[in-house]
Amino acid sequence: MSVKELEKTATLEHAGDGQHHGDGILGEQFETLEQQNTSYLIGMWAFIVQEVLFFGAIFAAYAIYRFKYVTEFTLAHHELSVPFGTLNTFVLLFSSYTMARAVRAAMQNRHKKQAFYLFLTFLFAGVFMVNKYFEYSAKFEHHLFPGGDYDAHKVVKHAKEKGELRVVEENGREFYELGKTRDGQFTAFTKVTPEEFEQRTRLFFGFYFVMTGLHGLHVLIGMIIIGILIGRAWIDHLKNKPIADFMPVEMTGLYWHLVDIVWIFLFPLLYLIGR
Amino acid sequence: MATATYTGTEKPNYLNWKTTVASWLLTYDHKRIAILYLVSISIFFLLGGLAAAFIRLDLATPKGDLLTSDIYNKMFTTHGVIMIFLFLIPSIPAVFGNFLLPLMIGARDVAFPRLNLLSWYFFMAGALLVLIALFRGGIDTGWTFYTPYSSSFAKGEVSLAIVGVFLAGFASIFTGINFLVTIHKMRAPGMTWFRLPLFVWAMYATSLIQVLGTPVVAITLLLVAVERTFRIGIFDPNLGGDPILYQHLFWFYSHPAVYIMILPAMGVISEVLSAFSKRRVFGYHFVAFSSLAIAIIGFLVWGHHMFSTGQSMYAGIVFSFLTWIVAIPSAIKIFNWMATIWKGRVHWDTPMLYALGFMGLFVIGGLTGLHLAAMATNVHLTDTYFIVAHFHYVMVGGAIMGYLAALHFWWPKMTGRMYPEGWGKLAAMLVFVGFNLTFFPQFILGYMGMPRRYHSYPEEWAVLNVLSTAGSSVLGFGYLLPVIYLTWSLKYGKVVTERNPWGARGLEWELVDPVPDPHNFERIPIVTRPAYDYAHPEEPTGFVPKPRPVVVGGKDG
Amino acid sequence: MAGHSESHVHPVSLYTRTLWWLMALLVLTVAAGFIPNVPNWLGVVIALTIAVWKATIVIMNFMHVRFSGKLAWLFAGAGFFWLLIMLAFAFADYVSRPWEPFHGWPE
Amino acid sequence: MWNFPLVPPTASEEGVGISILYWVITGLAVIFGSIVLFGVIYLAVRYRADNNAVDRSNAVDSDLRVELAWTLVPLVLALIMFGWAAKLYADIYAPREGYYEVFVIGKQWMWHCQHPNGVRENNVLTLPAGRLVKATIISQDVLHAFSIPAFRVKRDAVPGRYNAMYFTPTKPGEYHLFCTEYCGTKHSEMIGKVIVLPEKEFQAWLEKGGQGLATATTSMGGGAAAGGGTLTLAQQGEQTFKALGCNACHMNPNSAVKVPDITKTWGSDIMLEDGRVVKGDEAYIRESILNPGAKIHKGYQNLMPPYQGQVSEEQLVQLIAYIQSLADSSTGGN
Repeated sequence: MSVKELEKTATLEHAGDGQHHGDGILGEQFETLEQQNTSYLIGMWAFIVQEVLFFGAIFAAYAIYRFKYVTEFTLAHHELSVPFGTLNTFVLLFSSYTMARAVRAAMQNRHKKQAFYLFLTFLFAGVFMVNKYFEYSAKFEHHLFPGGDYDAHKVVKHAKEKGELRVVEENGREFYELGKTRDGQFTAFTKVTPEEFEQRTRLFFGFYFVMTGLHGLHVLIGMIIIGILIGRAWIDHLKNKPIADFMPVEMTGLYWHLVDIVWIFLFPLLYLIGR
Repeated sequence: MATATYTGTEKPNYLNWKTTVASWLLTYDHKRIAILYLVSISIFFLLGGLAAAFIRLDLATPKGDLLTSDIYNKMFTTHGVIMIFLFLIPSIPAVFGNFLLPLMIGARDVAFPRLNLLSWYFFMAGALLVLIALFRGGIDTGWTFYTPYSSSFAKGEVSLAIVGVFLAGFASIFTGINFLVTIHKMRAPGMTWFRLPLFVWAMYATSLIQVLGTPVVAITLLLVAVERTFRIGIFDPNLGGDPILYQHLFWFYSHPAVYIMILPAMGVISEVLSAFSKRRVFGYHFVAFSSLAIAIIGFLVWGHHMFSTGQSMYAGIVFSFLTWIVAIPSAIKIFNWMATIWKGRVHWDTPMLYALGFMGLFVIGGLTGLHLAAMATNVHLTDTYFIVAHFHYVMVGGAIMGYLAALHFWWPKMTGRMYPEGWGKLAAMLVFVGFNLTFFPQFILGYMGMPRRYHSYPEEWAVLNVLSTAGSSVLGFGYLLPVIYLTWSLKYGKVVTERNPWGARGLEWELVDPVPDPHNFERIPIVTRPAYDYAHPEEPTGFVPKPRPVVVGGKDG
Repeated sequence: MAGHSESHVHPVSLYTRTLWWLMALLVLTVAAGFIPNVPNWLGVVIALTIAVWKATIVIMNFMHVRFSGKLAWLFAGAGFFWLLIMLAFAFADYVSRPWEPFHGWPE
Repeated sequence: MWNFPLVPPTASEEGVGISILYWVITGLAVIFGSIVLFGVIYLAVRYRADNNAVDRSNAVDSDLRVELAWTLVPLVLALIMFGWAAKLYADIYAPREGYYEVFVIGKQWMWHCQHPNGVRENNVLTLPAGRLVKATIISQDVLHAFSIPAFRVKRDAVPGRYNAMYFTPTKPGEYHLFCTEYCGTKHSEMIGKVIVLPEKEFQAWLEKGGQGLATATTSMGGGAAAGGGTLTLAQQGEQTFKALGCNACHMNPNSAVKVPDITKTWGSDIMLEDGRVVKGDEAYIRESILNPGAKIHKGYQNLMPPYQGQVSEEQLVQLIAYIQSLADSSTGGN
């Protein structure tokens, strides 16, 4: 571009300058709304990239042990409730949908609709967290939280009932044989000491709590932000504001979908392995 | 919009237009945030330096008579954690990146000023936790937090320090996100990618690493803290875990982190060499792309920290191969810098002395990296003083020389005062000589096999160690001098009245007041010429279109 | 420019269709988990394939990457690409360890 | 005072190669370093601002040919160096045959070394000159690294797994032994020496049960292996084997239980139940004792109890030596 053209563009951009800066939507560091919007979008994407690697590293660690202790992890994961997990996946997928609708409504400046869909999203997130609360408290109750009173006996009991674990005694010591019963015939895959079994199932629940805990934290943070956005959308509605900045909703949407995606991977990896 | 509170008589600038404490602590101005970072990391640098002084003094005698081995271990951990996480990683990006990026690309601020301030608060919160951990008895894991020692054996507030590093890590991520978006979206009209100053290219590459690498180390360290608290065997073999996995995840970030430290310094050197040679940086495109190449290939070489750990040989060979490849972009930069001086008009001012010093030290650091890229010699040299010398040549000789060059070069723009030139030159010489005295003997010690992190050592190595300790006192004095005279110059230094005291090119020199006002530019400038256009000194790099009335105040009014 | 298309409002049917797909895949992944006698590795492959599928739909339709400019593609791609680098290089070590011969290397 | 070394002694075959590589790289570094260092000083002085006598015309900003030159020349050199170094690396870490094996166990903060004939040494390792040595290294607690600068070799001691390295001591003498991976408070006291004896003296020393040089014979792991000195490592292993009751099934022709033939384990390719083939090496034997179910021999059932937490690292190396000796005696040695 020639200097003349450049100056023309710059001047044009400045033409709308006062109007935009005045209405409180355009940040002072930006020249145009378009620049601001893409900046926020790209910034959010950069943040998502960061989140992908954040969760990715822990998925990598999980994968290593998932391979190393296949049988123990499979037995331990029976303690997770598939109905609860499925319900939560359903709820979260649905909340992603309502979030997408909220973003759409925000782009159309339909504040009431936006508030409605945000509220639905908030509600689904709440259902997710309540579910999570019940799941967690069941784990705590059964001493499956890998803290001081961790105890694998629940896992052992269930595995025994399913015919996937057998207690054997040799040389006065107790061992667990892990395997499968088919046609009344038990085939052992591996044999471990009770201590090892405890260690490895503890590792599984460690991963379970760290991964779902970090995910849950993200859901909570998302709920707080969505809560604020509901309030803002409602105020916009009451004030009958013709135009509102839809970027906060759009960015929250991106964040929310990311939280959804993390769960899309967590669900099969934790709840559905090797049944 | 800002309300005017400024009542002074001078032209308002970002330093004097508001002076309350709150106006500093709640500022969204990238320049003020840069100053906040500058002050905080200077304090951490002195703390880390103090720990280093204790280490060197203790090593003056083979038995290590000054400290007990326990305190010695805590000292080198303190030194490493502070210097790496609280000084080197934020040093050039958070101080000069913040101060200069918007000025260099012709923007009013970074894309996300509030995130920028938040990043400083994250950094300070992290630093506070680290310091609390250190004052409550210290930690002795080494800055690498290697498992299972850190997760199952080490005493002390390791988890607290880890949470501190975690928070500081997020400060770094926020800075990275901010800069990536700023460089992509905030460039002034006419500021095309290939008109960007090379410092901006270097910052872009650095930000990539910050965003892509830091989250991995954050979660990894968090897992160590979890393992400590709940005895989950993620990294401790006695609990069923794998320490090699920790090393993979740790070095996935921590090797590229070396480039977080050195790439910005390389950017500074490009600016300074060209400004004081009055010549366009030779092979601009090659220098720019070599920064990107370093950032990207740098992610593929982490396994070279693990040649002797029992990593698979096949993986090791791939990592070694890529390590040799990543040396090439650095070589390209060095040769292009030499060609920049060629046929230039070289002014021997203090920043240039530091830049030349950088060339000397970085070349030694880089070339000794070849001994470590070679798998066979790596096995002999790893975890010895050769490593210590090598990474100090790169990080201290490279990154800190770059940092000091930047500090002197942009000091008049940041403060409106000139540093005392004579003292500056003296300090630059002292740092260079002291540095070589301190660290060159360590190459020899390393080749002889002296292990790092040793509190005592065999008698026959005493002479070289004494030499190193003696050198470190010269180096320490060399570092103290700038602290003193730069502080002095804030009040007594010569006031800078011209925009461009060095006759440099670049928007921050040509279009911005001696001390920038809170807006940076009255209006967004238009860039008309490439960077470093020293061949046409009569035509400025860009111009500010039509003036508009000065509104006093800034984004944080 | 990128920004223009990003502020474009998409029809509701896009989101509804995506939701139905996601629900179908959810049923599929749960059902696949209950097929008896599936080898463990195959179960993982099935579960991850469906998960990647679901994630892709969400990224493309809900997160509008399909309609976004090059920059959004670049950023979205970079995260997953780097994750792949990390996984590939770290697992390469684990996978190749048993390859080392025991009887000495052939000369 | 002025009599201090600047280079380490070179006392192994592999060390010679690595030293040559080291000095070649150093030579290259000096050449390139000098070009840059002296080049920069020369240019900066010659083109100083007040020197108007020099020719500054035709100062180009870029030139593809020189860029390619200083990209490709270092690249080619780098690739050569890479290949050479990888080869030498394989010499010390890749499996070789015909070695004298010593087991090294690291723990906070000492080195414990075991010879095949049962001699144990703490913080000292005595080796014969002129023979290929394989050091099999493991740690009991945290990471350590077994480093002998005079041989230019080093290997991490990782808890839970064996790492091996190979080297051939050449010059008799006493050399430093260090722990180079930070391991806690007394990391810098986890040192010792490596003593290289001429082959004959070494044999004599071994036969005397390592007296005079070995500093201690106290057992680190305790248990069934308190015999040290008079029994070979394999014999100690046999005792441990019996003490743990392994002989109830293994090596018992009348056993009611069908067990794999452990005399054929060492050095063979073992077909597993799931179709994989593994090597019958130290790592496999170790895993099969601690966690027998992990890799089940094809055609056998998973009957053996795991010995995790039941045997010390020291006993494990004895058992491994014993199982090795079984294979050696049935095939005629390696």
